[in-house]
Amino acid sequence: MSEQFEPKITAFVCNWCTYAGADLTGTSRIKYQPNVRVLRVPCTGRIDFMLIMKAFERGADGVMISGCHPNDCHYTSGNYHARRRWMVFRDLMDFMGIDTERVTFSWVSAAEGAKWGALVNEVTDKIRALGPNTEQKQLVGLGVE
Amino acid sequence: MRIGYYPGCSLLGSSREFNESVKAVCEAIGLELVEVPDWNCCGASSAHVLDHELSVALPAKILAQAEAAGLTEVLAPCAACYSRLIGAYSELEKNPDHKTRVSEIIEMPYTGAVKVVNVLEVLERFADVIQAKAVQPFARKVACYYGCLLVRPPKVVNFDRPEDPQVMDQLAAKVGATPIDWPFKTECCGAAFSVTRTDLVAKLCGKIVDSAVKLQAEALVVACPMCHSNLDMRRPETNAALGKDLQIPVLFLTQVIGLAMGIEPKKLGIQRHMVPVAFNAPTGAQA
Amino acid sequence: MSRIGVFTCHCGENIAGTVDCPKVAELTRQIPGVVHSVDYKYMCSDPGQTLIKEAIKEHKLDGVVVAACSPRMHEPTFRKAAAEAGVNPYLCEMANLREHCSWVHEKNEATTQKAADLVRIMVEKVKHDTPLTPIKVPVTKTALVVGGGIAGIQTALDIANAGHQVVLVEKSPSIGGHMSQLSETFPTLDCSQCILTPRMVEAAQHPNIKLMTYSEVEKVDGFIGNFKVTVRKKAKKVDEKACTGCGLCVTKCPNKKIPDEFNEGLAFRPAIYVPFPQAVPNKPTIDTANCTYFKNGKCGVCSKVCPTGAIRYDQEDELITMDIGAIVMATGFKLMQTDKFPEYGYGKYKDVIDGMQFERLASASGPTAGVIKRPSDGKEPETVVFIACSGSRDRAKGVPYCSKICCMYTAKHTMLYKHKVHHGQAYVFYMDIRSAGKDYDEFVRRAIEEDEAKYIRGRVSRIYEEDGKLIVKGADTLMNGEPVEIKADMVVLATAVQSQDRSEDLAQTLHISYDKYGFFAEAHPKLRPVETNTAGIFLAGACQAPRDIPETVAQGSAAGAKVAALFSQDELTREPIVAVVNRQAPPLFSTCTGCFLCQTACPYQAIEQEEIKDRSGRVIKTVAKVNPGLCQGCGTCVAFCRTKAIDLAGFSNEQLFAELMTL
Amino acid sequence: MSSASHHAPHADTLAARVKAATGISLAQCYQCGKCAAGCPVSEEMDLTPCQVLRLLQYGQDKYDERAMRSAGIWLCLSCETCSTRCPQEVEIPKIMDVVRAEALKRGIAHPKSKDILAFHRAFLDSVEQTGRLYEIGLVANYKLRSGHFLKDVMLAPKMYVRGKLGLLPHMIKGTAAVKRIFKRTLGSKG
Amino acid sequence: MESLKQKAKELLEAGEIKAVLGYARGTSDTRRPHVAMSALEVDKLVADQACTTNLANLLMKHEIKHLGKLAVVASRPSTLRSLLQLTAEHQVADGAILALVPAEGGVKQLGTAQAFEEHLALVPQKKTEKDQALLDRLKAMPRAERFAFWQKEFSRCMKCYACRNSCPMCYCERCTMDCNRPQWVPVPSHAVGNQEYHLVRAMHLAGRCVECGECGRACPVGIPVHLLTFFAEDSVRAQFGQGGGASATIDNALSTFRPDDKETFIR
Repeated sequence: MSEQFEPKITAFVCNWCTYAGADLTGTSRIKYQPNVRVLRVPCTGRIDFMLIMKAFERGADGVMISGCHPNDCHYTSGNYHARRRWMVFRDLMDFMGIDTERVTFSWVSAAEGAKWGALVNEVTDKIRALGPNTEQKQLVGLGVE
Repeated sequence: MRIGYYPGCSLLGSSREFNESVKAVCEAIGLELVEVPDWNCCGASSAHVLDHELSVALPAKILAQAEAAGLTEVLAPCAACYSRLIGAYSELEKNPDHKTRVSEIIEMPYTGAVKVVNVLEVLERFADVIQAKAVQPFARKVACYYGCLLVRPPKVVNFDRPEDPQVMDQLAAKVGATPIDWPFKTECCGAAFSVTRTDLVAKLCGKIVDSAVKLQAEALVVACPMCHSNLDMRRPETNAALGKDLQIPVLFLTQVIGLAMGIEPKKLGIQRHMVPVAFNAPTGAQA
Repeated sequence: MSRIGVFTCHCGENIAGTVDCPKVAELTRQIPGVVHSVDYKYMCSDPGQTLIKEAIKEHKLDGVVVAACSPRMHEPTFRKAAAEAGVNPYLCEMANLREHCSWVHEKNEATTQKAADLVRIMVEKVKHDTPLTPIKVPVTKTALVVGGGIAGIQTALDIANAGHQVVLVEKSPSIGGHMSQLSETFPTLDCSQCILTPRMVEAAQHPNIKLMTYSEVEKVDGFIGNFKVTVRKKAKKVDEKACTGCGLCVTKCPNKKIPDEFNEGLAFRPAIYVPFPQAVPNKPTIDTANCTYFKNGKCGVCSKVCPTGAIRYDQEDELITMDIGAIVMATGFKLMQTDKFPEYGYGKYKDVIDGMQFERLASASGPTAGVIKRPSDGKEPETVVFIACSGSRDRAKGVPYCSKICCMYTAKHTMLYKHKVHHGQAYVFYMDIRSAGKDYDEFVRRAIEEDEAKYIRGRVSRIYEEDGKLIVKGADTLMNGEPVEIKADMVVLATAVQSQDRSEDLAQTLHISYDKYGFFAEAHPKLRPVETNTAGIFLAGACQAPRDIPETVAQGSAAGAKVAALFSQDELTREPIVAVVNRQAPPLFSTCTGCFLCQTACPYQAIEQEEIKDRSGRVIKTVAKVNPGLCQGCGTCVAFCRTKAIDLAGFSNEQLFAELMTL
Repeated sequence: MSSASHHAPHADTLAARVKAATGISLAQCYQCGKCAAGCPVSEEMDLTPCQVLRLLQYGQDKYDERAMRSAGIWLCLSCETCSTRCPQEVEIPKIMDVVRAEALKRGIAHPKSKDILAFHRAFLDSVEQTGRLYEIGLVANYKLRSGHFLKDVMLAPKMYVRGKLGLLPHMIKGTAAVKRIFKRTLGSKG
Repeated sequence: MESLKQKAKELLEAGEIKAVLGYARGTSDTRRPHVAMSALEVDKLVADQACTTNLANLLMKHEIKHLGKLAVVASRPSTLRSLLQLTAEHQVADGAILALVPAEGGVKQLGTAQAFEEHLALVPQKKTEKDQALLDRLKAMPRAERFAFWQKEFSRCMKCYACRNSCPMCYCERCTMDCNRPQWVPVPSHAVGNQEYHLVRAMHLAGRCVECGECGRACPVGIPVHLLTFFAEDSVRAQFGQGGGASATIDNALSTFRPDDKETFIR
């Protein structure tokens, strides 16, 4: 690879807070790196842990998950349920040796446009530094071919 | 029944009548006191002024000794000792990781297996026995004075109610006394300032003694050696501050109970008080 | 194979400035299933929308992706356009090329590639979109208002005046609530009863209002527009129809020593009683817990004296079930009792009273006929100490919040006191004076400047009795915390406003949320202040948080308007983004295993149990079922379900999966 | 990683030391004055408890110093009346302990603290030497440290007559261990 | 053993139950599940140290469900824990299944979830030393090494689903693994599918696993799959204070929450 490695980042964000927050990043014309692809879901509670694994399977080098801050959920408690799920899932990923550094969980509100921009940049830089997600990509290579 | 016993320094010295009367009453109600082996001072009101860690380590050592002796509960009659012991216990329960550090300091394992109880708590368990054995009712109007350390801070001691406590009053009533409803049950007497700021102690004790007398109490009843020495030994200074000559005696609750049970006054250390225990009208109990 | 059209918008220079829009159109044209892909300067403009509509017809499109701004901006616009051209609106999706791409990235190839990717994602989503129809639910145009205080009365009147039926349920024998107990009201000092009683009568006589006093909500099922509510009508032991309200029974009842709730224990009432002279309905109720007849079977005086034979000792509670379209909670508050204050004597000093007791002392209809007399010996108090923030803003007492009304009513109390006891002196211990509101601060200043109330900034540490006086020990923090001791004749604690007893139970009955203090929770603290998270249930007054009368009335009217708006339609239309539990052919019936762990995960109690029975009626399997009336479409259950038996329309597993597979 | 560090008080203020030693945040105090109102000795204090807390809330050296130099902090009896009634659950006596310890460490404790300190030092000396309090030893030591030689001379004979004064100290077996406790705690901090 | 047979016969004779699900002698020293519906069949029952299978797994099978009211021999605490968890998940009605617990000098008959809970309070569940040692070793490994460990283990997995089929909590009629719209987990037993399968299994059991270890014992190629669910259970218990199989009435840790749940990683 002669070119600089450009990471592929998949983001799952809730409609009411982070998606709106990312809209605000745009309206505020705050620039960030273009590596991220955002998938919109109604609520973080909707995010099946398997979606994270599927993103890796599709070659994502990093995954971002973001929703409303605790107490701000549009659906009152979807994010609380999501948080519990992630608390266990992240432990389990780590126990199976899957690199949790590549998954970033965050709360970004509809007012935190700047936070979203900064976070995407930070994550992109971090994943770029970590390099391609070879471990997971090799699994796919082994399996699909 | 048996229970661990931590008399503390004052009970061997200036407040030995408290020790005597606790032992006499416990014997009478069938509670065996097992003294914590080779106990040390709890640090009283001095250690915490100079060093917080020391103020936890000294009580922890005592509790660790008790634990090593297989005790699960320790009675600390002195309210000051009780306060230091339960304070250290509660702090270490709140921060279990401090237990390791404290064990290192005291050179023996501290696990928190030993609970600390005060004398009112223990006597309350025997309230019915006490009532049954009160053959010579202490038929006097009494002002029960709890002081600070038995009820505060409420989250640590978790005993009785923090204002206007009741347990001592109930126990006194069980042996025939009439406790008065008065507002100074938990006002501070000046505690450790007995020696250094006697003037202040005299002023604070003045309010307490004056109120009790005004409400026609015939005796003050206490469960703390510090309160006792301030209210009893500092009476000359107190009277001077008040400009009065109040001779209301100050008894330990265990002495009141002991007298009502017919235990010999001498065995209860009644003769050791500075303000003589004497009453105007004759009653069932004499001193 | 789908026939999808992609419409890429330049948004003037907003998108086209950084994204090569023609190239996006070209790239996306190659996606399998895309049969048409164009770019245009302003898609949202009339010509832009026409362009889409014509393309739909011309190319027989069955799906549309508009690559433009945020769907949060124009999704409704384009979905409407698609619908007008005959495509189900839920088959139209937007790719966010502006906020998520052109505005946040530099102009280069990567940005254009990203734009194409965003379109690809949405094309795959559209491929798995299913036509959805908005959910329609009928509306029963009868409202239930719970609580007959000023909040409930106002709400009921507003709804009734809009032409709808209202059932007003009140747990005590009369409507009127706390407001009926007040003497005068701030900041005008007008008599509370004078302004309230006409409203009470109006509510009672309104043809659209059905009054149910001495009644409580027992059970609530169903959902917005379609609640089934069971109300327990407690037995008053008096036949309301036969009773003329002559009051003979009340005067003849021999058992007259029962503490009077209306007078806050400062007076007594008989066992058969009307709470207060202006009560509505003005007919008596027997307090069976204190009635001699009910205690030992003897007496029966009321029955003997009743000229119309209206006493019914054998009357039982009735359970009445009704169909309700909307519910307004207006259950009010309670005051913290004085026995919750160890440092102020645990309630043992008779002359340490709470604010409501002072209202009764000051009320012309109160036990002292409006003369200020202290409860212990009936003497006129010459020094009265008022303590604000008694229990409020006090985390140690479990109430860290501000009770909001105390600053104002304490100022009012000092004025009422001074107006009645001219030589008296009022002291107020306070921490801050919170008097925001029309004419409010002027009112407080009047209390201080004209009626000479002495305000001391500090809390009171202790109250005790000595020589017949109450010794109040406070401090003045404006004088370096100097201790202040006042010998008072009476002390009035402005005790904390708290949620009603058992408000949590009631909230659970209604499936609405409540905060940790037991106040009912609004759906959004700013934008949906009178709605709850359960559609069709609204809030009015102090059951939500401490409120004064003007706010309570405003909120009651707001809730009434919400209900009227709801009742203005015969059917409700709801977004069809709801969860569904699958159904399959026997013997599986559904992949749902019936573990019901989804039930606790659902924030809306929308998941019900459905029994699948065979022909003989035997239950074969119990599976989950989502009530589309209650589901709000968050999808928490979907992610939770192990067998993927639940899916969310509009954000289905297949859709998300397909979106991911484009990356 | 965490955002908590943004709000940590400035490192070397007294408030920060209080926080580190006791976990109590000075920001909790909203200056209602209930502590001063109930304190049995606040009338004697140059700074009432709420004022001490107010000074600490600033987080500025000159106010920290004013608190440490006050005489009032030496009058606190640790009777816990304030903390029992504090609506914000601030454990004021624990704060007082920290302020006093800092004042001593910096050598700016109020001159009036001398006697009180002498007593506490004498008390702890006794415990360090014998494991328990030796009351006569304590009084003698206090008199030496404070210079109040005639204080309470009339009391001792009365106490002796009533059997309240033990003439010999009680030595415990674990004296060495107790000495080491002192060394590890008090000793390590100078 | 005799008292177990005695009890079983009594219950059958009294008509309280229709069958006893217990153990009988298998080939060589093994024990196999055994359904006894008559006195004759009861005589074949065995109760000894070799009876280790968690019979709760069989309770969810159609063939057994249809027998009517059952008594199950709970030779290990995990069987009772399974019953509690199944009750919590509405799969078994409280009181519908009796548990016969071989105890010193007889047999204990437990009929309700409350009785199960009370009994379990006396016999705390503990991991075997071997399992604990391997868990500790894995936790101490650098992450990449742990990844390699599991990938090596999973490389032997042939997706026979023995772990799933032996699990008392894997009672779903249609497993996610068999879900093909969308095909969440690839069917072939290749690396990515294997990793995902085991992750899904562990996540689905988090907060529900009763730690019987049947899955690990069932694996024909010796992958320590049970450590995955054990670990998940430890994580749930450590973070939320409640785990699977402890109660029939407490809501599942992962379908509930507390507003003050503490994590350290969310930005």
